[in-house]
Amino acid sequence: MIVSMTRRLLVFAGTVLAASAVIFGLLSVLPGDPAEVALGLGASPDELAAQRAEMGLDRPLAAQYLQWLGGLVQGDFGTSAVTGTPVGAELGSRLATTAVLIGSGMAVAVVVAVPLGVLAATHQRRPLGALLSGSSQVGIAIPGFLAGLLLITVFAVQLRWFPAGGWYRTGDGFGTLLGHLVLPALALGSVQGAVLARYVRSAVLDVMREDWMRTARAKGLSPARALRRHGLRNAAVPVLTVGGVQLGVMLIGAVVIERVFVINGLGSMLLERVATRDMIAVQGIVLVLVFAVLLINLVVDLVQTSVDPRLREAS
Amino acid sequence: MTGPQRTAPATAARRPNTGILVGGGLVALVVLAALVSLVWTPHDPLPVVAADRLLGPGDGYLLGTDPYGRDVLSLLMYGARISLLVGVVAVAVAVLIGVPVGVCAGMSGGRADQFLMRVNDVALAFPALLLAIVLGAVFGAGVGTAMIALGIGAAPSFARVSRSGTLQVMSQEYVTAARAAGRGRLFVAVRHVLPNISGLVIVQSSVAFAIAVLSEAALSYLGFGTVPPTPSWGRMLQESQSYLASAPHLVVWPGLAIALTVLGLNLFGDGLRDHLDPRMEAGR
Amino acid sequence: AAGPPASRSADGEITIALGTSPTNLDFTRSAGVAIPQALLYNVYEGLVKIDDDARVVPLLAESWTAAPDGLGYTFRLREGVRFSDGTPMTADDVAFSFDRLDEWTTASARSLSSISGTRVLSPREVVVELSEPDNDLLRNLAGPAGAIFTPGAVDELATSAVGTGPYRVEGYAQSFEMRLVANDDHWAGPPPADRLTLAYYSDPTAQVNALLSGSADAVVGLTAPQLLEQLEGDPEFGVTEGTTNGEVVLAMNNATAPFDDERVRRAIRHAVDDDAVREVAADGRGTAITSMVPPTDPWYDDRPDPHPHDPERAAQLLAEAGLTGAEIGFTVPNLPQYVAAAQVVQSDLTRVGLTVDLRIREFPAVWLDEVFSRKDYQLAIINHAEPWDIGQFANPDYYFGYQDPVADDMLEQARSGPAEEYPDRMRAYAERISDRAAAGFLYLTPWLTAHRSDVTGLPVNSTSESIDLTRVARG
Amino acid sequence: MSAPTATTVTAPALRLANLDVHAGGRTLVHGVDLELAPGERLGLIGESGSGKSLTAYAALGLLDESLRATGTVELAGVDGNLLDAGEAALCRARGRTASMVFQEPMTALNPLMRVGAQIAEVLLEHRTVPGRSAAATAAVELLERVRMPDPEQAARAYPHQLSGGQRQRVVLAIAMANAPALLVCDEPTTALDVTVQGQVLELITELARERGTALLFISHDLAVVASVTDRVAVMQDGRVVEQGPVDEVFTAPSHPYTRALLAAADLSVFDEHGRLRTTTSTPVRYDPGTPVPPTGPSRPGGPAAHLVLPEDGPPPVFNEAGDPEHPALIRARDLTRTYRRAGASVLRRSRPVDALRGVGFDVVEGQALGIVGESGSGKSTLIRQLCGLDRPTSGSLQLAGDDLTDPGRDTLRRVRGAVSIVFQDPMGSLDPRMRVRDIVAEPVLRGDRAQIRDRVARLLESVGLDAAALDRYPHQFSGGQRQRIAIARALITRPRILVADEPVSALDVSVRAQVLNLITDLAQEYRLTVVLISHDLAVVRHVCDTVAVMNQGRIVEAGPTADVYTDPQHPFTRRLVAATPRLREALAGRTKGDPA
Ligand SMILES: Nc1ncnc2c1ncn2[C@@H]1O[C@H](COP(=O)(O)OP(=O)(O)OP(=O)(O)O)[C@@H](O)[C@H]1O
Ligand SMILES: Nc1ncnc2c1ncn2[C@@H]1O[C@H](COP(=O)(O)OP(=O)(O)OP(=O)(O)O)[C@@H](O)[C@H]1O
Ligand SMILES: [Mg+2]
Ligand SMILES: [Mg+2]
Repeated sequence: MIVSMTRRLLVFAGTVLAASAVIFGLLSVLPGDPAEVALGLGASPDELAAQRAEMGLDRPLAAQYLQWLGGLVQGDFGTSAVTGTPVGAELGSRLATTAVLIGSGMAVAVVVAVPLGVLAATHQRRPLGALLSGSSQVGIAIPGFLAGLLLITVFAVQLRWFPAGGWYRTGDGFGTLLGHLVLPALALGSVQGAVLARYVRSAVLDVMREDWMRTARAKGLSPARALRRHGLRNAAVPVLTVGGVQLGVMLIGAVVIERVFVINGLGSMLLERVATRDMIAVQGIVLVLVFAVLLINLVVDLVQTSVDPRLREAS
Repeated sequence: MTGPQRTAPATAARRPNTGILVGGGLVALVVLAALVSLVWTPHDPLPVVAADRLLGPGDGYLLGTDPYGRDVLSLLMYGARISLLVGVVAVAVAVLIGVPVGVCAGMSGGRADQFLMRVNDVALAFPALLLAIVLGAVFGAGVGTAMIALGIGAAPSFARVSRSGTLQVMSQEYVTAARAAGRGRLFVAVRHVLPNISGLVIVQSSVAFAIAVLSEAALSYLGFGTVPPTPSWGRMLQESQSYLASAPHLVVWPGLAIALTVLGLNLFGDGLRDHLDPRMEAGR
Repeated sequence: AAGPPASRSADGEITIALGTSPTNLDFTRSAGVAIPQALLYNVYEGLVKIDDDARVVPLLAESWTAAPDGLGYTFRLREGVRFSDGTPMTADDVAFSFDRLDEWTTASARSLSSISGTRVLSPREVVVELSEPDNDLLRNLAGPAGAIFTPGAVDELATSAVGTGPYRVEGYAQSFEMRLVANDDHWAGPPPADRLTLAYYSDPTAQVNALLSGSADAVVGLTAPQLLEQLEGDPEFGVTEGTTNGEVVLAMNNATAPFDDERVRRAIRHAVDDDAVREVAADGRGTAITSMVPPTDPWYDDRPDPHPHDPERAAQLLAEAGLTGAEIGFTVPNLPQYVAAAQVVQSDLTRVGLTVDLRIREFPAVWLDEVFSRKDYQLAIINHAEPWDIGQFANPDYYFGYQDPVADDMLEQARSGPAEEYPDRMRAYAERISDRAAAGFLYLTPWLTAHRSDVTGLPVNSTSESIDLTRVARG
Repeated sequence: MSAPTATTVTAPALRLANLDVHAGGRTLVHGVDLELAPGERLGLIGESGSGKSLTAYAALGLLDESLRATGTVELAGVDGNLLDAGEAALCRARGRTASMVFQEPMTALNPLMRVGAQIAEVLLEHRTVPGRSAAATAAVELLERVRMPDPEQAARAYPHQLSGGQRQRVVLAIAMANAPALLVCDEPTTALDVTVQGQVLELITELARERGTALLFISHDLAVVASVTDRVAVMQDGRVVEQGPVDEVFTAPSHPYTRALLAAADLSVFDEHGRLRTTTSTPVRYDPGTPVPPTGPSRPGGPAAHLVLPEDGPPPVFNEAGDPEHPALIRARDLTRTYRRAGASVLRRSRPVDALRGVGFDVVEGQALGIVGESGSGKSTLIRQLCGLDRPTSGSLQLAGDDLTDPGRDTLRRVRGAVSIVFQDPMGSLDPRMRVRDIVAEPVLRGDRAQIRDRVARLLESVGLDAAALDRYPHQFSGGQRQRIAIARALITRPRILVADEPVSALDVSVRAQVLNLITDLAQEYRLTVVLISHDLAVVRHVCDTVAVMNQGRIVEAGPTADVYTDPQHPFTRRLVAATPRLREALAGRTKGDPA
């Protein structure tokens, strides 16, 4: 078990390192000169040259990468050329925002998906099942941002129950946070929930075909009971994997949702900084996003291992 | 070494289920619209007619006109082309990259497999949309970049699927038989593996296609999608959101087009999955 | 809408929804109009300011006298002015600020390049010396370059702004909001509102939704006019349309083919239906212009467009230039209003037989890089928001690449000539620029403001580089 | 665990009257009437697909949603017709008054739940024990009762940590936990090794007797049924065609189908042409008394020596070719294969598995060598060596003069031309996406299309399939037909050696006989050297003159088949032979009346 843990962590570290290299390589070919953006219109060539030197853009890529990496291990994401402020601090606060958003989105998704999926499976050949899986299909087919726009028009503009966008400020009460959270979380979660529901359904269907479910029935457990006692835990194993992937997808879905609801999370930060060619920031953001995805996978991996003794054995 | 066993269901013999029919129908509808738009659209979708801005449905324009005075119906038909193009190219790219990798990994096994899958994990960590945004910034936003990015972004999932499929095929005795008969890896790959994982790949493709259509919309919304004046459903949505109050129909039509297409693709994919899954036999 | 929106602002607070957000608080080193829009007049003050009717009025200077040779101005400063950090504002600070201009990296500093030095006569008197007469001086002193800083606070301008204005910056979260609080010991007494919150929205729809859902009390500088329809006629809201200095210019690269050929430039102007562009891009609002001069400028003239919409003429001119069917690259900022305008232009040019390749570029980074800095463009479109900016046609390094010694000379004469002849000479200059079709002048951006009916004191026009919120009040 | 309170002495444990099972339009089971007295043991036999399982499931109301049962099902302790009883009533009955043991032990237990808990659950569910702790101890007792080694330990184990036999014991423990009035077993031992099967069967009968439980026992293996039950019912196409006391039905079957089935099942009786009986070749009269005929074609160059693996000292060379006239076609010496389980990572060392440990033997040209042994004993591994699919870790292996220890490309090509293989699973060994013509032609690497085509046609004919088969796909054939196709594929290259790995263990009794006939015929026709692997002694006995017994990667004993079977030397062989159920002995055993 210990060995397997260390092994996993080593692999994880390796993957992250590889990812960081890819990110750096990819972004260092971006057109648009950060130095120029920093200086604005009509800066003279030597001003630019000076600015570049100041930003260390004149040094070889490898050196720049190593420097960046060196900073990262000390938690220093570098200082933005455009805003002149340290990237790390802002990343932190933006990430927190996005994390809250995604967390609540995932919560919504799960709350939607599990009952929907299970019912759709248990009523597979009955009208209810068809209805449920049908509705989840429709849910998937709606673009997230469109769902967001519609939610805003109805609940913010027409009914004025919730703010149309924005985020709570430090110091505001929890109520304010909730108010700002409801619509985005719905927009994010309902769509992902529909996706998740499909997987829950097929996982439960698979489980219901298992021999040991038949054994459970033969023991005298009612179908529902058998499903609760034996089925769901088994179904959870594959669903976990998907759930992990979904979280990753949401992380990116958040980019769009944050734009729709003008939430200043990681996603909107990404768009801003891409637009201003704020390389150091973009690198940081993409790295954080990718890191998050990888981390999620790792956690899912570990959770599964703890749920499934066979995997525990294998490792 | 089990006891007598029942003959497996005759996959090929079964008639397609409702999912395939309905889904296929919807997709066919979109394809038809796209094809027709090649030769005929009610109006020319490109030129701006300031005089005819924002007309409601009716009066000469079946579904009304957009803020540029262009016929919405014509735009929708033309947009179908783009959506399909994006989907097809993205899926093609994903398949061309993902399937070979997956099959190689699955067939070679051991260290090579380990390595390929590690690489795949790294790739998996770059979601398609993120890739599209970054690549859009690198090579300039546009439908071309978007398609490729979405394709590359989807490739890892294809690699996964085809790998697991390949592993299953490789464990089958008919592969052992082929090797015992002196057939080489290539033959096994082409004659045994590919045909047997094709089902999986097609299902995955339909899913990826749907995702691509949705992503095109999202990208256009973020300004990384199709470049004007080329009509695209995504951009129609993006352009019309500020008219949501004054001219809601502008949002309704492209939204509906996207939803139905995706719905069709997913229904088709699920239908196909069930169709190919022997265990779904019972009750059908 | 269901009843009046309950404002979500705290009491005493007024929330104003704006567009693109500042990158930071330092307009001496960071480009972008958003920084001065937020800070000038509200937080930083100069010797003079431009009021809502585009007049230059006293601010930190009570009065001033120009030297007869026009090579110097003596300013008398206001009594009892303090920076928000408590230090009193004296002539030394004025001197310090103008002497520091060469440390600026942003373009606006160049607007005061005629200043050769400063002389402090007394704590309340300072002389600004010029290398040459400059009729634009006072106006430019009203711009960001004229802002007065205190030596104690110029080290972290990016994160803190210490000025003499009626408001202090309490906090700023990029692309989210800037919180301003009343500066109670402002020389003119505390401002009407205790707090101003500038909330930034990347997208106009969100701006208006914020107003509709009560998250914002006013929307200032709305770029999507079509959104106002739902507000107009609603008693809960007020909508105003004012003028700006923002001419939407169809820039042509005069330096290179094909636009080094005047016939081609005139063809383009004949081909493009400016009114249609305004109809689509500004929902019919804004003002038609025939040169790069807004009606609020002293040298505005309302003569008819020398190049009226006339496709036949355009086609003919193109034929003469042998350019029929040529492909033209059109580099457009990726902002909705420009993309919209560009599509109309493209459509018009297609009608006269040109093929237009739209190149949508991220604004600011990529568009500025390609068009402004590398001048690697043929056709471009942008809103020139700075006041009195027609002079840029004389700047050889400017992206217009317009070469016209005669015109340059006219401008020189106007600038350094007697002040009373200044307007007429400028008018002549502007006419020549337009006659030679140095660029296309599509329309003047409207300044659109929407607010809850209980909010007053918002600026109607955008006459300066600031959004003057000093008189905003509730009720 | 006192005797069940619900069951009354007089009422039958189970009564099926006029039971039908419908799937959509089709009727899968027709008017089945069966009755089990308390404590009685009824066997249910019949070919695959004859409706045995459906009948059983119907008895416990466990039919698939898509199926519908009509008629009467009465269960002791449940009043009224079970088919009309509500789910609640059924649940009360299941696992308490009637329980079931399924065929596939590997998948019959919840992989995420400890074995003990799974047993305890059935006790708690029916409140037959006061509480959790009591249930836990009871579970351990039950495990002990089903002779699970180290019950406490096992109770804490997860299913995947147990062997197939052990899992089936657990399933049995669950089934018997509440001492039900009726126990239904659907092919309970088909998935188990012969020796294990013996123990499990013993256990089932024992428990049933001890708890006075009536037993409905489904199997396709007549010998097993004969040894376990006292009454038997024969099903064909969803109908019960005959039922009665075992010795009557098996010695004097009245229904032709029963006769045919018996004939086909018994690999020691032959028709007038000395070939195995099949369901199609119905004999006039089936007489189990017929003496065992000489086994298949005897080894060229005289019978092999009957050798045993000594406790200590080097293993001998088994079945060594003595006569220079008849040299060894296959020559294996000290063959060893050690698997390192494909290590998932650099950082994890995997413990090695010795699949073959110093195996030495010959196979003489034209002889038929049988290899028997339990699962995991190394049979398939050995075959992989023979076909050049795998290399030995050490030792030497020659095949028709070619050295296979470390073969080059063209050696491999030659060898693969000379050896061909038939697999166990006729479904898995045919690519579902290929037409039969391509499947059969696959081994032919080069050659003129037309020639190949009619060669394929001729071969299909000689394995008893008509030309119509050429363009069909595998799923359109029955198991037996598929195995014929596989054989055709194996013979297309005119090999000298035919290797068959469990060729019939996946087939029905009747079909089994046909396929074995086919193999023996073709072996003679093509003068093949046959290496046949099976866990079923009878099969080997029928086809092979010489047999080698494998255990844990070693050949422990080898010699002329008759000798080895009649007097096994090595303890393992003895156990194997003893455990193998034989119809004749079973019937004999019954006539020497036993308490039942
Ligand atoms: N759920 C089902 N839906 C439709 N047909 C079924 C279903 N289950 C079984 N059948 C069919 O009913 C027939 C009898 O099945 P059953 O399982 O009882 O055979 P069996 O005698 O148990 O065979 P085996 O010895 O292989 O278990 C077979 O033809 C099978 O294909
Ligand atoms: N590829 C492999 N990797 C690791 N171990 C293996 C591999 N193949 C076989 N083994 C192990 O080698 C031993 C012999 O396997 P083999 O398949 O030869 O047994 P068998 O006699 O054919 O069993 P069965 O009758 O079930 O087919 C078993 O313990 C098996 O687990
Ligand atoms: Mg069965
Ligand atoms: Mg084997």
